[in-house]
Amino acid sequence: MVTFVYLVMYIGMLVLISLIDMFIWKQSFFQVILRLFTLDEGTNEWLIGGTVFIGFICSIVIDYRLRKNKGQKQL
Amino acid sequence: MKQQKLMEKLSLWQLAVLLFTFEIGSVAVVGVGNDLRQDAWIAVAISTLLGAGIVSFYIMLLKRAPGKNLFELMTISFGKWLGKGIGLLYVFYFFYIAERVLRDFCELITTVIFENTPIEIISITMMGVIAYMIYLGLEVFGRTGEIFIPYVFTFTILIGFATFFSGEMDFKNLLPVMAEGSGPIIQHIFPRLLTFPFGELITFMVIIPYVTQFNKAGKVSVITVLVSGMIIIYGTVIEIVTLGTEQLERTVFPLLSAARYISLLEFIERVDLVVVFIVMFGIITKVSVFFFAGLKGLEHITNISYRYMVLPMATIISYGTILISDNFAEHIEEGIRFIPHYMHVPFQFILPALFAPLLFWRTKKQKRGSDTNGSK
Amino acid sequence: MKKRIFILICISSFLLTGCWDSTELNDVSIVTGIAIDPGKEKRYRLTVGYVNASILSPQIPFEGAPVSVMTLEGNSLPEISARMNIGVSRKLVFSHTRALYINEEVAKNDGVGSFLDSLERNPQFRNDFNILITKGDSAEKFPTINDPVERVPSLKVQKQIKSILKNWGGDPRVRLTDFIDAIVSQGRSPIASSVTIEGNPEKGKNVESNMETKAPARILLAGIAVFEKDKLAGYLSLEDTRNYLWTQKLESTMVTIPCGKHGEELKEKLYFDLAIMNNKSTIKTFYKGDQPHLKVDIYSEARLTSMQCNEDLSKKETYLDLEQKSSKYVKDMIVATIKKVQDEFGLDIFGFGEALHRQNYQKAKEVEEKWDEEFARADVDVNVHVAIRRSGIRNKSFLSEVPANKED
Amino acid sequence: MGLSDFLFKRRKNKKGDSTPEEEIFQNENISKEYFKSLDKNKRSLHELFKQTFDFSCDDIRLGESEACVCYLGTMLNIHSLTDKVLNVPRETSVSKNPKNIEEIRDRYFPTMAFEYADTFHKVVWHILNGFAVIMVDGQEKALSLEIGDTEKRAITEPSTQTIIRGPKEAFTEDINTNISLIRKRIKNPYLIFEDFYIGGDTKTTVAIGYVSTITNEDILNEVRERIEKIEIGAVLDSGNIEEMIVDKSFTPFPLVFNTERPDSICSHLLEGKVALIVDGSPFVLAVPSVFTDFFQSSEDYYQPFLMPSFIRIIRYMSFMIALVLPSLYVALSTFHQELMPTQLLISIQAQREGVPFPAVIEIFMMELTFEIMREAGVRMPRAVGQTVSIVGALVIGQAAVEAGLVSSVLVIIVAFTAIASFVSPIYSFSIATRLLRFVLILFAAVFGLYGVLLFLIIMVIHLVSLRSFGVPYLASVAPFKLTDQDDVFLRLPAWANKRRPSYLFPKSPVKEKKKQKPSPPHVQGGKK
Repeated sequence: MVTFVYLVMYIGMLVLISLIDMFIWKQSFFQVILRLFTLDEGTNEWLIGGTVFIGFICSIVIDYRLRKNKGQKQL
Repeated sequence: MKQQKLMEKLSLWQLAVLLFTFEIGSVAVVGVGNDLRQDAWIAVAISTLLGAGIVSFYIMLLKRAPGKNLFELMTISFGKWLGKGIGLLYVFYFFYIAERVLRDFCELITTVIFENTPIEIISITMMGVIAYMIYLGLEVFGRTGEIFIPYVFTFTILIGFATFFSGEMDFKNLLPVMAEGSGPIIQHIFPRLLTFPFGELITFMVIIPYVTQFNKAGKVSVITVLVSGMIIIYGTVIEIVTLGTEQLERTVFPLLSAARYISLLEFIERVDLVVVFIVMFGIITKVSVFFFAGLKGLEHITNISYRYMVLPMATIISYGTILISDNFAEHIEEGIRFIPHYMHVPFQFILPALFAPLLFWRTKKQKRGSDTNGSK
Repeated sequence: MKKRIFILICISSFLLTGCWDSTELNDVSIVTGIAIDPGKEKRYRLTVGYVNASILSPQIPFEGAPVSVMTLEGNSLPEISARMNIGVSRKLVFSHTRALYINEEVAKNDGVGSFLDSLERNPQFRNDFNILITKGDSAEKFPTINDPVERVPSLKVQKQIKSILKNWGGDPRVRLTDFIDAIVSQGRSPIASSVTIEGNPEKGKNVESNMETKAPARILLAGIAVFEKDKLAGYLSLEDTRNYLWTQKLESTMVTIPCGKHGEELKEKLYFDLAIMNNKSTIKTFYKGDQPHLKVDIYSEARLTSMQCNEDLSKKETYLDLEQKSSKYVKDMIVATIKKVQDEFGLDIFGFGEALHRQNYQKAKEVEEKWDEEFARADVDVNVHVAIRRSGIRNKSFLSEVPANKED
Repeated sequence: MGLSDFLFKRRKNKKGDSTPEEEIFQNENISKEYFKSLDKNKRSLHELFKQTFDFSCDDIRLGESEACVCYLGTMLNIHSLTDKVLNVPRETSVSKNPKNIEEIRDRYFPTMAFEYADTFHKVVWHILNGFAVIMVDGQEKALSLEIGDTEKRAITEPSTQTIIRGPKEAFTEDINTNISLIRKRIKNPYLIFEDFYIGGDTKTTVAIGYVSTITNEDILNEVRERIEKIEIGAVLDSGNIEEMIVDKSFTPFPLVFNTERPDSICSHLLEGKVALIVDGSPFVLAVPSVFTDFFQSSEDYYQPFLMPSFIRIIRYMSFMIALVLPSLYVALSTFHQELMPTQLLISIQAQREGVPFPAVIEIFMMELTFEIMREAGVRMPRAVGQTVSIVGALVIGQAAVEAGLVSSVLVIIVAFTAIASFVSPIYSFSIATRLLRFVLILFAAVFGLYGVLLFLIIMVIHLVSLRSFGVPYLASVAPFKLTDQDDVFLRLPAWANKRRPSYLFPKSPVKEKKKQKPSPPHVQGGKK
């Protein structure tokens, strides 16, 4: 469930940011998405990408543990 | 004394502290009403009064169903699914504003203090601290505020005195008063000034229900808004009289620029650090409030304790902080052209105004129901 | 568990990151003076004077130059300063710059605007350095003139300016932001302080010059440099600087006033001195019909410090009389300065335009574009009131008791 | 804090009409009467002292009559009690029955100092004062015999928490001695000591002490619960217990107050805290303890209030200095040269000239050296200890500077930090600063001042999340309580400090009801 929420929030956030970018830069949706996802070489954007990925892993782990706890309770 | 662990309660004083820091937090970074030059403080004063009105409107909504937060109110008035859907929109809104606020701070740090440090690092570390705090709960958040408020408050006040005694203030800069008439002021107040430090208080609709003495919360928040409004006016006046109108228009971080004028006793000079501290704590409070509000929304929607979602969501916010804009100009432009009109106004005014009558209607029915139950 | 993950993230982020902005103190040179000259090939010729800290250490008495200087040509300041390391071993830190010397050639021909922007933009630069226009010698010589007391030249200049500002008022108290504000403002023309070298700059360069009791070269303050927008228009003398400051914000000064009635020539040239301690001046600008009026109200408190005239200071009438004399005298001085500025430059360095802007916004908007002409033709009205409070630890001067003096 | 309360009670006693033994029971509903029936008296005594483990009531026979000897085992010398009181009746077997208590005394205890107690209150008072009270069935008075002090290791001056003015006694290793030291100061029947035997192998006596009319029940139950839960093999010092009962052990801050000073423990007891006395340890614990406790020395209450208030502020300041000074140096000198005044910067630079290490390494080295020297100085035999300080001061300090390995500013900073870190009156608190300092230096080395601020904020978040026996660690500051501020950053005069700290939820929150602000005597009409 946490993973699901994570994905919803992630995609939602992306859509929101790109909508705003579309408004500001007067570009099409795909242009904006492309711009958001190109990692500019030499910058430290990978850091932030890595963080988000860690967040994703975390949410999976949390989900797993939640499920395990639930199972234990039922037993 | 009861052994309540991780209690989700705030005292009135803690609420006041959070409100206060929330209000002056990002105002300390970017300043308000810089475009209005010497009349900025008038606009702030007017919008403080209006802001107090807005807050009492929010409180009034909350009072309809005591103990229920914004999201629960929405479920009450819109029904389960629609309420949750709109709640999700609010979550997006809160997270997005959190990202913007954090971005303000990151920009400050990377332009003024660390010119070579990647902005991502600042964002990640700040978000780390915030996530840690929120994970420990609302109570810890409130107490942290209590610890820092004396410093934030005294430093803010002292900056004014120090610049004054450094002889850098020129009160003539406040003149002429309202040279261009009231037109620009009114245009500035709505939507920008009203939404930026004051309308954002809608997040407190998620926090106020957790206050121990809920019935007094309204009064306390209105008073706090007025007090913080006064401090904002104070700060704005410092900025105007120290920097002068010409500079105020050009400067990116006005309070910081003003504090750089301080030079006392040949030794107390270069006190940028103090401003950075005020700003830092203000930002942490502000982002935390938005973050917490968003998390509570998610909790309401998914029925999972928000503690489980702190870490993943924190990474998303620190990610968004970087992603929302490529450069500072874009960030500012979004802040002026897009955010107030298309985000603040709908979420702060239109939606609440929309569900207010619904809420009244539903709670009326409920209240009647509960009354009859009580009589039985 | 989750906290452990969190801590892990924190630690890993530490390990991943370096220390981008850290520089050891051993790897920096503190720049205290910057000099800008016109370049021969490129646009500017930049000279930086940076401190040789080990010489200044109290523990190691080591004879050597307290500052070192490097000169380079280039088209913009950031570019040159970044390139300085072709000859300088350490990273230059500009945050402690104390003096910016601008060659008058640059100021006159090129204008200063183009490089002031980079100074204002850079957070490294504080607002506490002095902008100095160098008269006569080229700017690059200024950061090199040694001084035996204050061993870092630019620090010496700054202290000197601070002192004179406090005691006499020979510096217009203009810092970077004030200067830029004045450039932008319609109602005020920018000014800066100007400096000259007295003596032989070549000799002053040598550290040996510190051995001499009379320094072979010295940096002197030389009044105000007046700018039209960002270009140098001319100079005002030190006296005028003081008078200018009197209309703005004067801390204290000393005036010498002739004893006789104004204009009246005495046989002997006798004077009395006033130490002005407390000052308040207000500037007003208004229109009478179409004629602009400039009005300055000055209220000064003074202390009598010397008395050559033959008057009895124990009487209150004497005070009144002296007050009138000195008010008149000061008034004439200030009026003369304002008139001089009006006639010579036609540039409003006093901020009368800003005063009008504050006091009559509509009118100011009207005349904004041609304010300098308006300023030049304006009537000047200065009101001075000097209040003499006390006269030191004696009242009557012993001179009045000297028996040879028959007139008494 | 409670000490002023303690002092005040005595003063009031002197001038009041009531006797001290009546004072104790002023507001309590214990019968004043001394009954003729021994059983009744015994029952009410047991009722009063039921929880206290050191109270005993031994039945004896004095001739024909039933009697019992009641005493607090910790307050008197058990051997002489046995010799002189418990054994006496058996040796002298006289057939004639003594009629009244005077005769009993004459017969059985002719050589001992005595007093008669004709009220129940007096009985209790005598017991509390270390008398053995003999109650004989059918008599109107009880006989109190002075037995004499316990034999014990000589009570010495405290070695860790020395003060200039105030009591100079310290706890010893013997639990009975320690209890008697406390009992001597608090003559209150509601001061209760309960005993536990902890340690699978050692079975160490652990006593919890509290004043039952003040201490909150919830806190007490929590303490009992936690102590009962302990299952470790050996308890050799109160430190062993401390680690087992804290709310959170992953923290550098001490969550339990420990002290060698009986007066300090007494003041804590009178505030409503619980004392933990472990047999074999001269360090007595007090729980729950809060952050601000560690900045209060008991001497604060023995001096006129102005100076202690100032000293307290100094303590808080030196805590901050000890924590951040080295990291500030690192941050300022490597990141923010622009934030230092020019002259200072130049002189620091001049001193650092020729130092081969980066500032971080330099300061780490020196701090580590200091810690090593400190540790060596503590562990070494006293005679060698001197050598360490000489070697430290001369070789490390001076020689290192002269050799150009470290700059002299740095030596000053390290020395100052070291001194500042020992200002806290409770030694265990300085551990926190010493430990966190290193982390802080790391943060400063990576992020400069931003890092320092970041760490301080994290530290505060951590601090506010801590709890000691359910009481927020930063209580009375966060959560903020205005009424508790009279004894936190400042020490207000004793007459102004009327309330016990509210975070302990004491049963009787008010110490002194009356206004007692001293003032010069009023002279009316200017005459007299």
